[in-house]
Amino acid sequence: MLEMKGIRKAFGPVKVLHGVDLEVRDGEVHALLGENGAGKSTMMKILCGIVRADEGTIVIDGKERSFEHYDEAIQAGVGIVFQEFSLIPYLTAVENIFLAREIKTGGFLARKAMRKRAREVLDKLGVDVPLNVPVADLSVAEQQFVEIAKALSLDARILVLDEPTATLTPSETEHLFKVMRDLRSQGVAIVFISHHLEEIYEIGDRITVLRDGEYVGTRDVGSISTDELVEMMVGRRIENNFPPKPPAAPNAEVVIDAAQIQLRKNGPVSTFQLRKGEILGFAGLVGSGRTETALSILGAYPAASVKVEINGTPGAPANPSEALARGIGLLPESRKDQGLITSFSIMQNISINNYGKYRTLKYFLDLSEERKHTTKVMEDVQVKAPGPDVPVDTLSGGNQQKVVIARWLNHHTPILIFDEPTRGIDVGAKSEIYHLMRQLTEEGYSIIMISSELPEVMGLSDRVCVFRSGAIVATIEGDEITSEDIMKHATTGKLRYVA
Amino acid sequence: ATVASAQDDQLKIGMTFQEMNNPYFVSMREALMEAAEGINAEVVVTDAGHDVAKQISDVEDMLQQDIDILLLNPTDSAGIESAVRMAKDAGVIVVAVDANANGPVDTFVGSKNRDAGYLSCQYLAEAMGGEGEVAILDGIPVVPILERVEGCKEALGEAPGITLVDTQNGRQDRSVALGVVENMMQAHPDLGGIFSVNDGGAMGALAAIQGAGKDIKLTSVDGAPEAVDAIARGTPFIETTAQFPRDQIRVGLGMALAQYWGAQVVPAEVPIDVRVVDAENAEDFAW
Amino acid sequence: MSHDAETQRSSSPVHTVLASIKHSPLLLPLVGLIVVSIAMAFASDNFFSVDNLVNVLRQQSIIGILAIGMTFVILTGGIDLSVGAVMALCGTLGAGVMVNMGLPGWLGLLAMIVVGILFGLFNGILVAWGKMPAIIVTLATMLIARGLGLVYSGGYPISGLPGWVSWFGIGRIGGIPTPIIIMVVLYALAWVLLQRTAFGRHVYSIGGNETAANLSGVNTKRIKLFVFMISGFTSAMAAIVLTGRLMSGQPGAGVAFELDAIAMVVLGGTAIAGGRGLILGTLIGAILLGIINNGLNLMGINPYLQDVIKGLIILLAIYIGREWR
Amino acid sequence: MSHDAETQRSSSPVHTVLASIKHSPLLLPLVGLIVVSIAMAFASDNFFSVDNLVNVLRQQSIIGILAIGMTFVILTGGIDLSVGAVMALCGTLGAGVMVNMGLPGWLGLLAMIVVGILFGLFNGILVAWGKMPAIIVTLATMLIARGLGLVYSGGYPISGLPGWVSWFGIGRIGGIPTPIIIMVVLYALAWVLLQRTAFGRHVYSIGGNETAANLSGVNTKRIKLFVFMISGFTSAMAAIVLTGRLMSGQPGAGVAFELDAIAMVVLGGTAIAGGRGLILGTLIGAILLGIINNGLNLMGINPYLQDVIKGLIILLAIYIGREWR
Ligand SMILES: Nc1ncnc2c1ncn2[C@@H]1O[C@H](COP(=O)(O)OP(=O)(O)OP(=O)(O)O)[C@@H](O)[C@H]1O
Ligand SMILES: Nc1ncnc2c1ncn2[C@@H]1O[C@H](COP(=O)(O)OP(=O)(O)OP(=O)(O)O)[C@@H](O)[C@H]1O
Ligand SMILES: [Mg+2]
Ligand SMILES: [Mg+2]
Repeated sequence: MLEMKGIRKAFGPVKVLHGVDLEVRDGEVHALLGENGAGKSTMMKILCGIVRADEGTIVIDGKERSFEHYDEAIQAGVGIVFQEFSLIPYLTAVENIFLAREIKTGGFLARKAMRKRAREVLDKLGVDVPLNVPVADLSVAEQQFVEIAKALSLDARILVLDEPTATLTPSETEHLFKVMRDLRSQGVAIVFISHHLEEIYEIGDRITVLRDGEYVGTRDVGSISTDELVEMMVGRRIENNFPPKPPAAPNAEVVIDAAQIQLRKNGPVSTFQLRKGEILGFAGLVGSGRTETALSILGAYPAASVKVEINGTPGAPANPSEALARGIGLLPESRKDQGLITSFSIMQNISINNYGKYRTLKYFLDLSEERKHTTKVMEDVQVKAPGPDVPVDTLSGGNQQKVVIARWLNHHTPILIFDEPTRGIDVGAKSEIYHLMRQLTEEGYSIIMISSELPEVMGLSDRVCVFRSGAIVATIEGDEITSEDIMKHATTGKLRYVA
Repeated sequence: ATVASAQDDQLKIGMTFQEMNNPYFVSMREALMEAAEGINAEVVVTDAGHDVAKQISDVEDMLQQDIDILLLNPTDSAGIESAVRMAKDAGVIVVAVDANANGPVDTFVGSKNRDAGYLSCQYLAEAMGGEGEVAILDGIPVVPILERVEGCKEALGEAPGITLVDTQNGRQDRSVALGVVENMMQAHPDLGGIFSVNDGGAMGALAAIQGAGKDIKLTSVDGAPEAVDAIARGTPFIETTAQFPRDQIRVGLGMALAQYWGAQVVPAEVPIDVRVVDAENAEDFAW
Repeated sequence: MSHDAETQRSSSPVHTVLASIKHSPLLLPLVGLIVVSIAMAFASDNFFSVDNLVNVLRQQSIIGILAIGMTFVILTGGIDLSVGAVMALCGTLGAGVMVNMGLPGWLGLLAMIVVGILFGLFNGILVAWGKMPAIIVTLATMLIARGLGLVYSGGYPISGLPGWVSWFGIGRIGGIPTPIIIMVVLYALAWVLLQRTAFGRHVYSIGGNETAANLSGVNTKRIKLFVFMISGFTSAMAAIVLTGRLMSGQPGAGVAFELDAIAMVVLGGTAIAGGRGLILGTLIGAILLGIINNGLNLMGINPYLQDVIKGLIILLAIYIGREWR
Repeated sequence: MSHDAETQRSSSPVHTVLASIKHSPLLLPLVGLIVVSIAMAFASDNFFSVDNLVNVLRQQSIIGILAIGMTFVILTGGIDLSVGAVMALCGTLGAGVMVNMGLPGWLGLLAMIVVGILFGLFNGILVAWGKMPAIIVTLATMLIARGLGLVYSGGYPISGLPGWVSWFGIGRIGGIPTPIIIMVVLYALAWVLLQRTAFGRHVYSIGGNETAANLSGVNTKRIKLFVFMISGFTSAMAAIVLTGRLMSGQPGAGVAFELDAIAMVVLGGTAIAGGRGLILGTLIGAILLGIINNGLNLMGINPYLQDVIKGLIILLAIYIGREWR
C-alpha cells in the first residue's frame, strides 16, 4: 500500500538519506529502527510532505505521489504523530485535535460536535484528558495522548508514530498498543518508530532498519533476534548493557541532604539524601513530581518549601546559576526546549556555563583554549559531528543529548541531575551513556537520575527513590530494587504530610 | 558676510523648517519657492519634524551643498546654536525666521508673538463680557508659543472678571486637542472661553465645542485658511490673530539678499506685525 | 494533573462559573478598571456622570478601533506599528477623493477602506511571504504611509467635506454617539471572528506555536495576511471616525497612536508574545486607558506629569497581571 | 555564527577569509552599504567628499550610540523603547545640575550617566525580576522618562552650559570630531564585551534559548539587568554628545529615536528575536541609515518623500537580508 523507493535527502552539504527504501503493507505495524540520526524522522517527514526529498518516489495504492504540504498528505490518508510535539500550548485538547480541520455549521464552529468527537477518540485511547484546559497545563503524557488523538481523528490509512512511547509509562504504552492493534485489524498501515526493542517485539510485524542514512534491510519480527537486530542497527554487537554496580557504601559522605521538599502548599513532603559517588534513581509514574523536585533543588521551580543542605551548607539555591556555583548541574528532560541554545555551535553550547578556564587577563575569553577543551569533551562523549563549530540544531536527538552531557563534564560539577538522560536515544548511545555515568561516579561525581524506564532505573541505580503524587514515598536499595517493588510504591505508596 | 561660493554662480538657498506638517510652514515654503524662482536661485528645503538634533544635521547637509543663504526656522533657539555657528564659519548668511536662534544670526524676522497672545486673549475677554472661566490650550514648548501664552496671561490678568481655570497641552495637533478639550469641558462645565496657541489646536478645540454643543468662545493665533473660514462661518471660533508667514519669508530673504549683495548693515531684528482676524474681516483675509 | 483541569471537571455549575471567572484572563483588567474608576471618582466629582463616561468612550473610540486590529496581529505574535500612519493616510486620501477629486462622499469612505486594506495586504505579504519580522515591516510602512499622506496633501489638511460626514464623528444613534456604536459593533464582530470561527482558532494557534500550527495544516501565511488586512481595515474605520470628528483629512494625525493601541491590548490581558488574550480585554484596556487620561485631565494634573502617572499605572497593571501571560 | 567559525579551521588563509566573508552576517549589511553609497554618489556630486562622510558619521553618532545599547537588549530577545526619552531626561537633568543647581560641569555629566544607568536598572528589574515583557515596560518608562524631563524643566530647554561642554558635540581630536570618536570607542568596547567575554556569550545565549541558558546556570536575570543598564548607559552617553551639540538640555529631544536605533540594529543583520547578530553590523546599519538620510537631503528630495524612500529602502534591505536572521 505504501512504497518509498530510493529516497535521497541532503540538508546543505550534510547527506542524510542515501537511497532508502520502505515498503509498508495494509494492516501491519511496521517498525522503523535505527540509531540516533539514522534518518528515521526525516524519512517520515518526507512521506508527509514536510520535507522534500531530493530524489526518490513515493507510491501509495499504486499511485505515485509527491506532497507539497502536510495537508496534501492528510488528504491522501497519511497521518503522523511527530517526534517533537506539535500542539498549540494555549489551545485546549479539543481545539488542538481539530486544528485546521474544525467541524463547522454555517461557517461557525460546531463546538459541541467537536467536543463529542474528541471525547470519542480519547475514549478509544482509553485516557481521560481534561478537554477544557490549555494543553500547556497537561502533563507530558497527556499531551502525548492528545497528539495521538489528533492523528487518529484524521482516520488515516497510513499512520506514522514517531517515538510516541518515549514519554509514556508502561501501562500507558499498553493502552496505545491496544489501539494500534485495533487499527491494524481495521487495515490501517502503521509505521512505528521506537528505540525500545521490547516494544518492537511486542507490537511490530516487520522491521526496517536504517543506519547512517543507508537502508540496511527489512525483516519479519519473528525471524530476528535482539542481538541480530542490534547488530543491523549499529553494525556491531553491543555487549553488556549496564555496567556493574559497586558495593553499597552506606557511610559515604552525604552531598545533598534534603530534609523536606514540599512542592505545593499543603502537599506531601519528600525527604532524601544523595551520597557521594552514587547514582540515585528517581522512579515513578509520569507526572509524579520527579522533575519538579529536582528543579526545586536547583532553584528553578517555585516549590512551597525546600529545606536542603548541599555539601554541608544549608539553604536551597535561589536559581540554577547559584546551584551551579554550589556544584549542581542539570541535564534537563527536554533538550530542545531546556537544554540547547539552538543558535549556538556545539562548542558554544558546551562552554556556555564555564568560561573559567579559558580566560586571558582574567576577564577575556581565550577562544583557542575554549576550542581545545570543548573538542576534547566532545570526543570524550563521542558526539557524532563534523566538528565543534557545527550548529547544534543540525544534530540528531541523541547527539544533542550528548552535547548537553558534555557541557557538565566540561564544567566538573560534582553533583549531576540527569532527567530522562536516554529519552529518545538509541541503544548504542544508551549503553555509552550508562557507562559514562558509572565512570563519573567512580571519579567521585554523584548523580540523581530521573527515568521512566524501569530497566534503566533498576540496572543503574545504587538506590531508588520512588515518587507518587508529588513526593517520595519510599527509598529502596540493593536487592529490593525490583520492578514489582517500584511499581507497588509508585501506585500505592503512603504519602507523608507535615504536621 | 561674503559670497561663499563664487565659483558657483547660481544662488543657493537652504531653508530648514521645524515642521512642515502645518499649513503655516507650507505657505512659507511656497512663498520661498516663488521668490526663488523670481531670482533664479536654487532652493533646498528640509523638515526637522520638531527634532533639533535632526535640524542640526539638516543644516550640516546643506553646508555640504555650499549654500549661500540659510533661512532658519529653529525648532529650538538654544539647541540650534551650533548649527548657526557652523553656518557662519562656512561664510553663509543666516536669517532666523518665525523663531529666533541663539548665536551669530544676521537677522531675525518673526511675528510679535507676545502681541499675538495678548490680542487674542484681550479679544476673548471682551467677547465674554469681561467675566467667566477661561482655559489655555497649550502647545509644544518653544519660544514663540511660550511668548503667546505669556501675552495671553497678561491680557487675562487685565480682565478682573476672568479666571484662568485650566491649562492643558494639545500639542498643536488637531486630534490631540480634540480629546483634551473634551476633557476640559467635563472638568469645567462652566468654561466660557478657550485660547489655543495655534490654529491647528484650535480646529480640534472647535470640533470638541461643536460636538458638545456648548457656548464656549475660542480664539487662537495664526490665521490659517481653515481657521479663517471657520471664523467667517460664525462658529464658536471667533478670532485668530493672524501672522504673515509669507511676508516673514519675503522679508527674511530680502535681508539675506541685501547682505549677499554686499550690504554691511542690516537690522538685527525685523518684527512682523500681527493682525486680529474676526468675523468682520475674515472674508478678505488670506495668507 | 493541573489544577484548573480539575476544577473544570468538577460538578457544581455555580462552582464552575466562579472558577471560570477566577481563571478568566479578563479578571485582572476588570479589577484594574474598577479600582481606577473608584480612585478617579474620589479624586474628581465630575467623573461619575453619564456624560463623562460617554465622553471617555467617544474619545477612546478611534484608538479603541485601531486596537481591534492590533489585537488580531498581536495574537498571532506579530505587531503593527503602522496603524496610526495608515489611519492618517486613509483619512487624507479619502478626504482628497471627496474634496480634490470632487467625487461623492461615499466613494471617499470606500477609498479609505480600500487604502486601509491594501496597506494591510502589503504588510501581510511582507510578513507572511517575505518572512520579515513584523516590527520592522510595519516600522517601515509607518514611514511610508506617513510620507505618502503628506506628499499627497502637501502637508495641508484637506477640509471642505460634505456635512454628513461629521455624522461618523459627532452624530448620535438613539442618543448614543456614532463613534461608540461603530466601535462596539466592530468589537462584537471581532469577538465572533475570534471565538466562533475556525479563522479565530487559527489566529490563536499561530501565536501559540507557529511551526506546530503550520504542521497541523493551518495555512499560517494566509492567516497572517488576513490578520494584517483586518488591522488595515480597522485603521480605515478609525480614519472614518476621525474624519467625522475633525471634518478634514489630517495627514499628520495619529502620531504614536500605535503605542496607545498596544498599551490597550496589553492592559487587556493579551500576551504580547501572542497566543493568549481576549478581544473583550482590549475593550476594557481601551476604557481603562481612557479613564486614566480623562481622570488625570479632570483632576487638572500638570499635563507633563500625566505621562509619568500613565506610565506608572501601565507598569502597575502589567505587573499585577503578569502571571496571566 | 557557526559557519564563519567552521571556516576558521579550513586550510588556505585566502580561502578562509573569502569564506568567512561569504558566511558572515555582515555581508549583506556591507553590500547594502556599498550599493547605497554608489547610488548616492551618482545622484549627488557632494556625496563622496571626506567632509561629507565625516558629516554623516557625526550626524549618526547620537542614534548610533543609542543603537549600541539597543543591540545588547535585542540580542537577549528584548527591546528598549525608552532610549530616546531616557537620553532626553539625562540631558535635561544633567543640564539642570550644571545650570539650575550651579554645580560644576563634570558633576552634570556624571549625573547624566547616573540617571541613565538608574533608568536602565529600573527597566532591567521590571523585565528580569518583574517578568514583564520588555516592549511594554520600556513603552511605559518612555512615557515616564519623557514626562519627568518635561516636569523638571517645565517644558523649557535648559541653556547656559559651560562652554567646554560643546567639545563633546562639536569638538575634534586630531581633526576627527569628538562624537565620532566617542561612538567608535563605545562600539569597540561593545565588541569586546560581546565577543570576548563570558558576559557576551551569555547575552547571546539568552536570546537563543532563555530557559536552556537559565537551566545551564547562566544567571539570566542578572544578564538582562546588565543589558538594560548598558542601554541606559549608552543613552546617557548619547545625551552627553547631544548636549554638546545642542549646548542645552532638551526635554523634548529624541522623539522616535528608538525607532531609528531599532532600524539600525536590524539593518545591521541582528535578528529581532535575539540570539544572532554582531555589533559591527549595527555600526554599518547606522552608517547606512545616515547615508540614506544625507543622500536624500543632498539630492534635495521633498522631505515628505524622504520618509517614503527611507521606508522602502529599509524594507528592501531587510527583505534581501532575511535569510540571515
Ligand atoms: N533541518 C536539518 N538541517 C540539517 N540537518 C538535519 C536537519 N534535520 C535533520 N538533520 C540531520 O539529519 C540526520 C537524520 O535526522 P533524523 O531526525 O531523521 O534522525 P532520527 O533517525 O529520527 O534520529 P533520532 O532517533 O535521534 O530521532 C541527522 O544527522 C540530523 O542531524
Ligand atoms: N506549567 C505547569 N502548569 C500546571 N501543571 C504543571 C505544569 N508543569 C507540570 N505540571 C504538573 O506537575 C506534575 C508533576 O510534573 P513533573 O514534570 O515534575 O513530573 P515527572 O514525574 O517528572 O514526570 P515526567 O516524566 O513527565 O517528567 C504533573 O502533573 C504536571 O502535569
Ligand atoms: Mg527522530
Ligand atoms: Mg519529568
